Amino acid sequence: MPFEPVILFFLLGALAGLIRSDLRIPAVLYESLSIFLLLAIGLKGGVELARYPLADLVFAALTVVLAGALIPFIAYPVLAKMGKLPRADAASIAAHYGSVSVVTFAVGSTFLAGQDETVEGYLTVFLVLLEFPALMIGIWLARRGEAGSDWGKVLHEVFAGKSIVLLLGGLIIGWIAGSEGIKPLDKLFFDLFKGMLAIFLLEMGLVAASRLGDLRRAGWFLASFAIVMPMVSAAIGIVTGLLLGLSIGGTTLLATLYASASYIAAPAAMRIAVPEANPGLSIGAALGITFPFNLLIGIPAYHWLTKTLYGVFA
Amino acid sequence: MPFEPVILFFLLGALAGLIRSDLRIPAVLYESLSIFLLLAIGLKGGVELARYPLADLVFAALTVVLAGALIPFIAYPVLAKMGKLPRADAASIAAHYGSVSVVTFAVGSTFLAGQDETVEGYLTVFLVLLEFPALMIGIWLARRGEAGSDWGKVLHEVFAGKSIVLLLGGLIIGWIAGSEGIKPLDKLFFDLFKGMLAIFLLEMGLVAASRLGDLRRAGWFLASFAIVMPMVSAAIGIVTGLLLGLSIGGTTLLATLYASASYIAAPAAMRIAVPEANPGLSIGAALGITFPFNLLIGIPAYHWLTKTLYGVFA
Amino acid sequence: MPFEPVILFFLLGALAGLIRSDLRIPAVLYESLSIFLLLAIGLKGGVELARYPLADLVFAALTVVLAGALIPFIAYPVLAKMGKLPRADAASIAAHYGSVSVVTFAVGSTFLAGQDETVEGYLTVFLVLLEFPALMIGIWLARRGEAGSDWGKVLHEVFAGKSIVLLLGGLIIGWIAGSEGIKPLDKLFFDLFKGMLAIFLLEMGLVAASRLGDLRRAGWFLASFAIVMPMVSAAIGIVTGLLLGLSIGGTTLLATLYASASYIAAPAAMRIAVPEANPGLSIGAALGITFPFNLLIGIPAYHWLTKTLYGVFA
Amino acid sequence: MNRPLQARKLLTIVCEAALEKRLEKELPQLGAHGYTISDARGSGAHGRRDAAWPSSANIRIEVLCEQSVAEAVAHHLEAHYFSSYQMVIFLSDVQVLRAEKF
Amino acid sequence: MNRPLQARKLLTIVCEAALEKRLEKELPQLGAHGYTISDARGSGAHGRRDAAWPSSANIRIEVLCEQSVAEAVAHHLEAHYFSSYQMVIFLSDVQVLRAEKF
Amino acid sequence: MNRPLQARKLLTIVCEAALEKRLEKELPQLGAHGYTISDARGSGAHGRRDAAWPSSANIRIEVLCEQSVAEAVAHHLEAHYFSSYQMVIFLSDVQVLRAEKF
Ligand SMILES: Nc1ncnc2c1ncn2[C@@H]1O[C@H](COP(=O)(O)O)[C@@H](O)[C@H]1O
Ligand SMILES: Nc1ncnc2c1ncn2[C@@H]1O[C@H](COP(=O)(O)O)[C@@H](O)[C@H]1O
Ligand SMILES: Nc1ncnc2c1ncn2[C@@H]1O[C@H](COP(=O)(O)O)[C@@H](O)[C@H]1O
Ligand code: NA
Ligand code: NA
Ligand code: NA
Repeated sequence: MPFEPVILFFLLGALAGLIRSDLRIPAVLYESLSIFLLLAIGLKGGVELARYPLADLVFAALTVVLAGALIPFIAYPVLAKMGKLPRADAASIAAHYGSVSVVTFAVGSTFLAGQDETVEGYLTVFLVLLEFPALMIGIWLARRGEAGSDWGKVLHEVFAGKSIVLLLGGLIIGWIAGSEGIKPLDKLFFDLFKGMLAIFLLEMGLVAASRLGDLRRAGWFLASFAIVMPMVSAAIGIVTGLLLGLSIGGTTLLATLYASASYIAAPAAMRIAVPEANPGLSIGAALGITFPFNLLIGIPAYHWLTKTLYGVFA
Repeated sequence: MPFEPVILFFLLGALAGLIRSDLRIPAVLYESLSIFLLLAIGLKGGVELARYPLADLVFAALTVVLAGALIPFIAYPVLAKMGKLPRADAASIAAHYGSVSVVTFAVGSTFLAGQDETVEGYLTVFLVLLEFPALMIGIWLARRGEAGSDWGKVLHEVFAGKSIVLLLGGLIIGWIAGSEGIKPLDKLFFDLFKGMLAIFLLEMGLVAASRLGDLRRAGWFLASFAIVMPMVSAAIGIVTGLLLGLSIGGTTLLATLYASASYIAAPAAMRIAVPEANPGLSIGAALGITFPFNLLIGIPAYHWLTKTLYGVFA
Repeated sequence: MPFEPVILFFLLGALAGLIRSDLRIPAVLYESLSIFLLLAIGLKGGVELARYPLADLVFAALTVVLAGALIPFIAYPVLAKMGKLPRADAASIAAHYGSVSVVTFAVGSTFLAGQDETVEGYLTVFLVLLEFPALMIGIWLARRGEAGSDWGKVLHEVFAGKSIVLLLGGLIIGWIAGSEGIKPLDKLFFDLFKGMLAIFLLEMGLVAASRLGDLRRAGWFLASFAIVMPMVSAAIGIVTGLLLGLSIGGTTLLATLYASASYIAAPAAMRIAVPEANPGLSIGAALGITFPFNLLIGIPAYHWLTKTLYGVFA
Repeated sequence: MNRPLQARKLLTIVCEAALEKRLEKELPQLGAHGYTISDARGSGAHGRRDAAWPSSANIRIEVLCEQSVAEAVAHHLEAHYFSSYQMVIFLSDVQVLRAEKF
Repeated sequence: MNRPLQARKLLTIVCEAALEKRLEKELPQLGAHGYTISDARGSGAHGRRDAAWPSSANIRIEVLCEQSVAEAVAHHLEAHYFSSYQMVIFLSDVQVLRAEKF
Repeated sequence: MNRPLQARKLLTIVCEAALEKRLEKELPQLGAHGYTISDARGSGAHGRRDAAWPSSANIRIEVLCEQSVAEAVAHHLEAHYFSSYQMVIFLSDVQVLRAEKF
């Protein structure tokens, strides 16, 4: 089945939102599920990572971060010049699209597992590494020229942020414990992963539906950006993956990472560091359009493209 | 063992409430568990449903809904004439008893599984279908003769209500995915079902205990009604089940559905649509008496009666 | 691996707290997890208990309670005389150290399972029995000589308290259901136990880190007490276990129980019954020092000591 | 900057959580420019509401507004909800910045 | 309908969540006809209370009542809780409908 | 005991939850001796904030303080947050016991 059942939960949530159902996922359940998902992704990545010599990763990781850093630098001028958005907004949106969405990554992994594609375990490391550079770049884009930006504060905000702490913490615990040591924990963190993701997607559907108003105000330019930008980013991801000699699964997941737009870490960081930016625009685009686009169309498309190119180049 | 351990959790909760323990199930946990249970019941029903040709169901479903619609029409005159309750109260209580309790359904299913009875998978469809007609009937009973009841609002309240959305949404997702496609989700939604139900019942015990005060104020008539009415409804259910040629398990579960009284969807709908009705009366009866009665005595009794009649008629 | 991965979660939480991460475990998740853990420990104990004739337990239980009652009587004079703490504080801290920590018990059980040590199932009964006597003793120590302490209120506070109700309730349900009857519940309560414990420990790490300030104010005497006292208590536990003829696992776990200091039941009870006592001192010592000490050093040490003595005496 | 403080009314409503959706629709229609809601529990003439489950939860709504709006809302609530719902309202005098918002 | 607004007092108590059960019992005994509670966190003379776990949670209680009851409650709390518990109380003037309720 | 009630100001801030950490640091610097925070949702000039997820959650902060501190905080917030954040503040008169605390 090319259709992942977890995606149906997203659609259910979105539909419930659109018909103004009184269904609400309590905020605390949302927070609890996101703690679970971040830890679980970290742990799983850590267990996989234990299989690879770390030294080999350094070059690949560096390449992935540098290639990923292109994204905000492509997005910013498009938003500022073509979209005529104020500097702060263009920079903030660029940061959202340069950073990554953990849930899109999770859905991508799930999709690939359903397609029997194996994925290099260290992709989770890339997930961790890709989260923050774009945030820094976005803040720099917004603030350059101004005196006295407090980078220390910003760095702390990002690195001590919930998602980095849990992903990295999980990664290290998984790496120390290894696939045997983690054993009774896998019943919670691995076996239930997809079910928890399904409930989380139900909530994301509800939230995405409630963001459509913001989006309508944002207009056609931003809506188009929210579809074209992930395709460009995915292309960068596919090229990078092929150059690094990743598998089909690994390349597709890297493309998915690049294509995804952050709607957890980035909004939190931008709200504090670039307060003039309108969060309605960036969250509306990232969550209202790009997230469903990646889920429903993007991921299968990136997979198809990777397979096709793999046949040609690899 | 004819005694289901999940019922012990209800008793534990009720006892904790009676001794005024400081045990509290956080409201958010209650909401999270009810989202889980509704989704899980829907999904399970959907997976089962995939095995039946839908067309065959239409006649059975229609019969079940029509027979079920008798219940509020029996309950209302009893409450209004014999019980001398004001119109709004009689109508509201009739709606509660005409509608169904998802948790009673879940305990019934669990009980029957423990008795090695198979149940037709489409009973979940009946659960969905039986939830709302009685609410409409109750509102009509309370409002008939009045000008300008806003039925559009009421219909939206019920159909966009949390329980219909999650049950129906789960049903459709389960139906699309099928028993293979649902695979990694079953670890959360099916394997953990009974444990989650146990914790939910612990909370229902606590809430039921806190409702006994309301009940004492309601008096003997309502207390008797809360025991006799489910028996009458169960009898209707057994006859309907036998006529439709359901299995012993299916007939018992249909009887349980009819006998159960809603204390989630009905209170929410009645509070908005029939505000003059005293919610203490309806919830006190449904949750303080009928719910424990069904759990402890009703369900095994309906099963025994069905088995006995089955020997005679089928 | 002598290192339990669940302990890494505690360290992760503590680290996150120290670097002032914005990671927060919602209070409701904390409460939900503690309900889960208490119930699960009770259920597991109850299932195990079904294997033992209850009569045999009475003598052992009595001994364990009496030996345990020594602890607050040792702690109090040390705190009051050597530590020069006010009477209320000395009594309250003595109560905390005389009572037990459910989570330390859970980590101890997990550790022993990892070491392939079997543990007598009725240790859970001891856990229940050891929770409250020290609280009574502490209140008596604080109040003796005063007129009209309201013991009825205090007894109710403790026995109707959440932890006794859930532990004892679980114990009885597990005992009635037995290992077969509990069957589908084990997927939630037993299989996921360690994962849930891991998330709980993450939170305890966060809370412990936030308590370090309190501790710094408390000074060296209390910090030393928080390390020496558990060692003394563990020694009493090992002697008692050996005298009662418990296995190595059982003796280690009894020592762990004695060594553990309550930071759930005791703070709640003391806040109401001995309000003049500064909760910062007792919670800071119990959670900030003794809890991590037992997790990281104590439990393996008590195990090693028990094994060594077992070779000599048994 | 340093705009002057101006007088407005603060209307606080404590009522059953079941009314949230409805009041969110009606308040703006009655002239309120905004509101703030938080969860609550409590006790009153109709007994204790412990928020242990949705049927027994309260909410607490605050509306900053002009005297006339406060009175309109109060009288609307009195007419439509006082008899059938558990509800308490009270008004107080407050000072605000940017008074044009309210 | 359109009953007049009448003056009453609003007493607000912010304190440790551990006191909830006890205050729920004492307030009616002191003459309060009702109260509203919500969860809170905060900071004061005794340091920060972040509500991360039960021991560090606060609650916020509001009591609408007559001046005399407000004073009775305030002085009861002062006598019994101020020295050993983290607690802050304040009074304000409010106007209510159905003043006989309070 | 039976200390007299004294007048103070109550400053209430309703704003985006994202500001909590920052305001917790700044309030004491501006002279506040304490504060109380609770979770909220709401609606205002910038639309509805339903607290369904962290980005749309509000908080409600109360500060009991002297007039001068209340004004200092209000003007600090006005200068630093009003233009870019969703925030509403209001002041009211209250009476406290132990006025030296605030
Ligand atoms: N005197 C009071 N002071 C504060 N809150 C009150 C008071 N009376 C009632 N309430 C609140 O209003 C709700 C409904 O009140 P009632 O309709 O009197 O039962 C209660 O659940 C309380 O939350
Ligand atoms: N100045 C203040 N303004 C508002 N709330 C306060 C203030 N001082 C204390 N509180 C609240 O009262 C609780 C106890 O205060 P305290 O006893 O001063 O530590 C704190 O945790 C705060 O929630
Ligand atoms: N008139 C009002 N009364 C009460 N609360 C308000 C009002 N206006 C705004 N708020 C609160 O302040 C938040 C931010 O307001 P705003 O910046 O106007 O969107 C809203 O989400 C509400 O919680
Ligand atoms: Na990206
Ligand atoms: Na029924
Ligand atoms: Na101990």
